[in-house]
Amino acid sequence: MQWASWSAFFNMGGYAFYVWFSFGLTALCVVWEVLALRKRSQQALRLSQLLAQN
Amino acid sequence: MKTAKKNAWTNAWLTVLKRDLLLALRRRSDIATTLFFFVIVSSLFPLGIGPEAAVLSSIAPGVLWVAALLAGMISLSRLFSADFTDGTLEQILLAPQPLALLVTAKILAHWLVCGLPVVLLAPLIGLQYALPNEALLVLVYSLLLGTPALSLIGAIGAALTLGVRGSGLLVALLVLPLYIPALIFGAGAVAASQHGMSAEAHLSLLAACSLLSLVLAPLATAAALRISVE
Amino acid sequence: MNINWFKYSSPQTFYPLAGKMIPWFTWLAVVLAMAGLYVSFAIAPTDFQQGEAYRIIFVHVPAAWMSMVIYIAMAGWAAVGLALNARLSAMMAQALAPTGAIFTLLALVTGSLWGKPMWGAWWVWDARLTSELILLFLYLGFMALQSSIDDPRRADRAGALLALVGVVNVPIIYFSVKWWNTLHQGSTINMGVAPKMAATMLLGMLLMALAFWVYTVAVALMRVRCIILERECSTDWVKELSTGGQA
Amino acid sequence: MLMAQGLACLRGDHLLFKNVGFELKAGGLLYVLGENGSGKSSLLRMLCGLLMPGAGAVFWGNKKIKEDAENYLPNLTYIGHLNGLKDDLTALENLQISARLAGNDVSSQESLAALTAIGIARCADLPVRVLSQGQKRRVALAMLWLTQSQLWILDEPFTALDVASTEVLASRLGAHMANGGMTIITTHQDVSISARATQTLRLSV
Repeated sequence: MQWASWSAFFNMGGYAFYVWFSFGLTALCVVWEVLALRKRSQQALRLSQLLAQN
Repeated sequence: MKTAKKNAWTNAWLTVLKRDLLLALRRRSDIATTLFFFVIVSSLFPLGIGPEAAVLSSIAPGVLWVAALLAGMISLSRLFSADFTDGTLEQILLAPQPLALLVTAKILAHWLVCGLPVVLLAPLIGLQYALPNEALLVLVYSLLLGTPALSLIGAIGAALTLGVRGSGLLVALLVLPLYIPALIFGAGAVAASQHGMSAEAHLSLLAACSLLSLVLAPLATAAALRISVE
Repeated sequence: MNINWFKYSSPQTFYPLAGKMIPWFTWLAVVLAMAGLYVSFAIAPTDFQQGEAYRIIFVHVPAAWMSMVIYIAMAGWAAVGLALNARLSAMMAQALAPTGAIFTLLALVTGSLWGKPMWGAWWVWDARLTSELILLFLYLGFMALQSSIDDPRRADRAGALLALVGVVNVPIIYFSVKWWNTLHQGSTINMGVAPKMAATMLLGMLLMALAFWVYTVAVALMRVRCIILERECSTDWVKELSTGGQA
Repeated sequence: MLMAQGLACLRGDHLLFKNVGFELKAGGLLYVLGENGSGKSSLLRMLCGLLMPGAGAVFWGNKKIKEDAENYLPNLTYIGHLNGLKDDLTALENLQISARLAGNDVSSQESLAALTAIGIARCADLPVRVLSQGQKRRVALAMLWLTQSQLWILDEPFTALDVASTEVLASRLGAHMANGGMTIITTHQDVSISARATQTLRLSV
């Protein structure tokens, strides 16, 4: 294991902001993309549902 | 039979070229607009940056090339759109000659009308930027070798955005990234001669860009026109 | 006789198939990402030059790889779509573009986050970052062109052609940027990965790249399902699907 | 011989027509009928090869026009609903350019004769910009007196024409068919055109 303690892990040798921001942003993009797609497919289904009823 | 075909191709090619030049002649203001745009854009930079000759001559290659590139680009949207709206584009598409060939005539006309005047005017603007004589000469060479590539690549963008809403801005978005190699080699050539180095490598790369686009761009433009006219 | 009609109906058969594949790819991506993160943070040693900041490469490099791979894949689907007039291929190309753009953006942002502590500047005109920036423009152009054409068939074909033109240009652009970079900056800045890289570092990067890859497949399948639904919203099978799902 | 098989036209996501087929032999005239928006113009553009069929194919002789454009296009004259004229050029210049593009190297006398035939010779040296709608249409149609191609595809040729020009055009079409030519035409007017064989095609989904 590389890290003496959890706080050392979170500190990232003083580069915490850069490292965690990079990984955080990536995670955020991934989550956002998946959620946005889920919403988009629901909207598409709702639209065709409306079309089916008319 | 073979020569007859070749003659027919040359005739059609010349017809398109002459037609576009004649149209440009009837609407001289269009040529003037491109030139004025080039002059104005390149005159704005000294006003924004300051009149120090050293600074100006160091930014001159980039500024003049970017200005030439933008001037060529704003005239692109006219390349096919007028023909598209009045239906003459359909005639060109239905001509028995290969479309890619006729497209080169249109692009050549566009270059003669919008590219060549800029090339000829560039040394005058270069004087405003305190460029030495040698660099002025290289500037003309680089524009002469590079602007055909700009017209050729630009034609693809113009054909793709034909009849699309907001096509003027869209053309910029599509075409400008593809202009980057020409910009780098063109401005690099002038900068190299300013620093007393040979510009030959840059110029030959620029010529290679133009040749490559001469081979590929008309084919892509023809395909794009067929897609857009549907 | 009319083979074309089969192609038109193929989105209908592909839709449920993609639905079945998505969970597999999603879980595979999660597992690979877990493994990749574990290797990158727990096993890979501290870099003696860059300290812990180098760990950014575990997202930066895979994102940069993916941005290029996706562009090539996009152009490949586009070429197939143009050559065979297959709608589904064009939809795949369209589905890949936003994910590619996101990875390009991530590569840019993480690159500049890595650059700041290393060179003290948020942005350096290094060859790789500049090329990524241009690649982002290419993605944006593709997406803008597709979204501004109303007729989906024309949008597919115009976008495909643009992707092909782009893919021919990418190597030329990359070469010219490299050339420009060596002329103007000498060799002071080289963003390449350190030559003496520990095997575990490479392993972490590969695992993360694989995770991104599988994630891309999953997301592209999700997006292609959305595109199918949107384009076919007035067909009977989609109507049936949407009302059947409710009941 | 022109033959169409199983043509279908998709515009956006809705189907304009499907399973359209016909066979047109030398001397034949084909009327394409249908309401506005039924895809008449699209069908004509498809027959020219400007529009890709959603399904089916068009054959000239026994080859698909898409694969044999080199032999098909010289035999085709298409006048669409747009006139294909440049506003800044004169009527004569426009006509000559159109003819040359189509592969006919015509002299200015021949072009002038064509303009005379459809009664618009006095506008020959005026820029098309100043002509009326009907005059522009006639300049475009003057092409039919210059072309030697066998197949004519005309989209609403009689629109904006006066009675006299309509008759002139109808007789020109009749002469073309008597010579073994073929014509495909859409029209709203009731014009009688003589042909060896007349067919009608009604477009509906």
